[in-house]
Amino acid sequence: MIDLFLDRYIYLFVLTLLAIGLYAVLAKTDLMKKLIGLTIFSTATFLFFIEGSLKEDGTVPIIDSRGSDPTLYVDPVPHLLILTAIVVGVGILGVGLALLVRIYRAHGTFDEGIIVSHMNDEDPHGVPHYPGGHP
Amino acid sequence: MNHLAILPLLFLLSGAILAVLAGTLNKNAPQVVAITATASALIASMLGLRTVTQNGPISYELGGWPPPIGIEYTLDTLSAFMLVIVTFIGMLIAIYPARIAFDHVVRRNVPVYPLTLLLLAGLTGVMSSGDLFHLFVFLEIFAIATYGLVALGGDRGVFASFRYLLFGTIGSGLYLLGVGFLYFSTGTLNMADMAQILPEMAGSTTILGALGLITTGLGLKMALFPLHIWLPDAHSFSPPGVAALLAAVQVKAGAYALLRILFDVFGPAYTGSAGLPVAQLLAWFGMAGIVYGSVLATRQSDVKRLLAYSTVAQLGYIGVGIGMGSRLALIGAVLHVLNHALMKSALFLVAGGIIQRTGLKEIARFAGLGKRMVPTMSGFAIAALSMVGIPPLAGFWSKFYLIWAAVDENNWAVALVIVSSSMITLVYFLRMFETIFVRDASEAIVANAKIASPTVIGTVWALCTAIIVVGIANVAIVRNFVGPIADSLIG
Amino acid sequence: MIIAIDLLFLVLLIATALLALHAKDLITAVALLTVYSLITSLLFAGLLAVDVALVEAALGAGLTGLLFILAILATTRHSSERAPRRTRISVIAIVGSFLGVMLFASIDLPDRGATDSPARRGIATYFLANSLDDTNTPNVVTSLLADYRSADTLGETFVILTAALSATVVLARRLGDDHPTGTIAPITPAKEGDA
Amino acid sequence: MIGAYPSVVVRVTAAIVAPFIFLFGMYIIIHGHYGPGGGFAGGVFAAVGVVLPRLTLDDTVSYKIFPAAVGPIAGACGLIIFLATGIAPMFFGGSFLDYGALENAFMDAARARYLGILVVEIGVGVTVFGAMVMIFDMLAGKEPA
Repeated sequence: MIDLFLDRYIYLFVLTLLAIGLYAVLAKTDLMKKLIGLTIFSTATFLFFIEGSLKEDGTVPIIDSRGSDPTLYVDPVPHLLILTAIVVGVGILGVGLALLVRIYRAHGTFDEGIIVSHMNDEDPHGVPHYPGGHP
Repeated sequence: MNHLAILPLLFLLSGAILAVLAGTLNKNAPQVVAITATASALIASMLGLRTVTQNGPISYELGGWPPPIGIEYTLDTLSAFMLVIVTFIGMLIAIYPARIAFDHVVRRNVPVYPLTLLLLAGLTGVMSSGDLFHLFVFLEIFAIATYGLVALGGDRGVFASFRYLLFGTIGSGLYLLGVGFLYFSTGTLNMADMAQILPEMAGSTTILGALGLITTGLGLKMALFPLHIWLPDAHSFSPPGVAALLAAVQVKAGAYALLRILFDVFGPAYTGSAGLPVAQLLAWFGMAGIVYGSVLATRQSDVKRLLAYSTVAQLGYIGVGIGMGSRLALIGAVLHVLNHALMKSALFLVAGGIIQRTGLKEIARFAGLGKRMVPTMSGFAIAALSMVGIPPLAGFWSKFYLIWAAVDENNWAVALVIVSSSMITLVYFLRMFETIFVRDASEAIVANAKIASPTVIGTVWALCTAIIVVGIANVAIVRNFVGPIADSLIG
Repeated sequence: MIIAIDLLFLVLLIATALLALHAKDLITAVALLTVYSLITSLLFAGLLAVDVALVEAALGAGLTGLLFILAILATTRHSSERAPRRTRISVIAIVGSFLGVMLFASIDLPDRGATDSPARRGIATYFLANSLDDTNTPNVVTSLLADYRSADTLGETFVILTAALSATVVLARRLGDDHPTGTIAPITPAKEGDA
Repeated sequence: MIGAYPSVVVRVTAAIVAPFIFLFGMYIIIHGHYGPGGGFAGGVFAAVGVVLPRLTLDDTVSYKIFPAAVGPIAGACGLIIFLATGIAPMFFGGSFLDYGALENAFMDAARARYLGILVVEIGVGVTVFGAMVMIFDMLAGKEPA
């Protein structure tokens, strides 16, 4: 049990962070907080990959005077994947923030419930488009 | 080295950059660039489809590195077929007048055409990629382009777009986690390479978990029934051209990726009876989606919202087809991807034509339009009849194959659901026909409506011609393209 | 890797994440989020992913915070978060099943630190062994990024351009749009008692 | 906050530091072969070199040095560099992005790949730089006219 914990402790922390992020995206009513939750979620995903790239006795994947023996260096592939994913994440964040600025201009609040009720009030047909405002 | 595997993507990507630069010079230049780029991509993908059906799949090694090391593009019949659909619809949207397609007065520095081209390029990349992570990158390109385009639909569109951004990003996060588990278990990212390693590891909980995560992530992208929550808002509040693009091809990219990964990467060792019951779940959720979408569509008063709920139902058909997984069912599913792309984009473009001349969206106020806007509304009639599944038209055949597959497997529930859903579809379109064609115009705006502009009529009728041709030439299409696709998926 | 420092960082990560989500003042929340990204970046460096650490520090900790603050300046710094009327069972169920899947998947997850794990024997060995001969580039991450898997990088560069264009489309002034753009309010001091 | 900052210390410091941050960004872009760095990190640093004056100096100054309209053009130009580097080998019998096919009497395949990586990193850096400045300008409400 303790061995398992020592082997996997980063994984368990990553799981906790993923859960916190997912919970925030689904349960928070403030849209900005949802976006913060999304950032926490994706950063935890990155940590999961980088944690898996580590290798006993490995070092930074920059070939040095010790030569090109693959066992000397940690796995570079997850590094590349996460470099890509970080940039993608910032792109999504930029679009998300732009959308939030527009939402705030229209509604004057980040409260999802109030925005939903605004929209249902405006609706000429009286059909609730956003029942319950969830999630 | 056959460059046909990458040419459609290159045309669209270069077109996007040129459109950005052209937009700084002239406000109309980006549309010209977009039409040229999509037309070239369409020609390239049609050539690709011909080459592939004659000579077998093309494997293209990007960067000159052989597959497990470098990234591989595979153009087989399925991806070439999908590419033709994507570029054809994309070209029509590029031709469609910008004022209604994007609900937007063209201005120099509002880059709608670059974004449209990037959306199409993202779809093209997803459909040509033979690498799991490369697929993720292109999933994100088209997702981000979609967030921007949906936000063109005013304040409601912006809110719908934000919700879609949350769900879409969670979906791609789940997909990425699944890919991570696969990489750490197999040491490769190439689909073909992984497909050889995975059967040896059958029963590994890591692979099963990855399968669950990837299916959920792509299900979110494809808006399969319980994960469809973002779709009705995103599709009904976005401008008509964008809605046509989203319903016709964008959600299909999720369906394509699911099909590809379930059948070509995981294979029967995981999706079959021994592994996770993903297939059965897909079929059940698909059926639930058909019922849910059809019933809710009848209750909508806004034409675009009706079409959006109908999309939920139509995606259910595709889910059912993938879930049943037999040859006939796969033929039905792939055929439905084509048919739904043609029919739904035709309907959305008709809705755009109505908005162009009258500004109306509520079906109840369409009374008399059938007599005023004859060319547009006759196109509407053809697309709607095809949606219902009236025999010589395209929409009949996919339902026919799905029902045949269901009867073949004694799966009467599926057959019953499809037939009853078609009945419901018939009911709501008949109600619309009655309003549009039988009643007289009650409002001045309808009575004075002119026929739609030539590009609107042209694009709508291009799609209607395609619906009729695909319907009549169906046997040839199934024999030459869709049949081989199903065969190669089953293996 | 010193386990005690790792544990300290990881506990700090969870603490900053929770505090960022709890803070009533959004600027505080963003500051905490930046700390969260910075600690992640340090962990990356500790896990020997120096390229990733650099990009995370520049993009995740630097630019992300800047963009958040800009958006907050253009809107409001007060969180409208309310206590939920009831704990949503559906949310708990979704998060719970997600955790269940992740734990289930980790049962057979290969011990990734070991030298004989599948990822060690996979494509990574080729890159490490041949990068210097193939491309004259000692930094394997760079040769992966710009040569072996340059198509990923091409896609990623297009992603960032797409994001910029999308943000432009979202925020550009449109005809018939009554809301003026570019209204950046000065920072108002947070109310007394706010976190 | 946006625009001229009240404190002269901050303004002068920012004005002095910003060009060096920009230079550092370029260094990181070029240095990716031998150490951590490359187009993404470097492009972001270069963008910060432009963003810092916008945060602290008067708009008339910061937008005169670097107009908002340059963002999209830089974004597109970087990708043109990247795509052109990728497409060029297709005319020499290679596949897309196969810089090794560009080898000739003056450089072997490895050297061609080395240079290809350099050009690609520069393209990535220029695009990231342009895109980041674009996102900043949009969020700050300064869209290109």
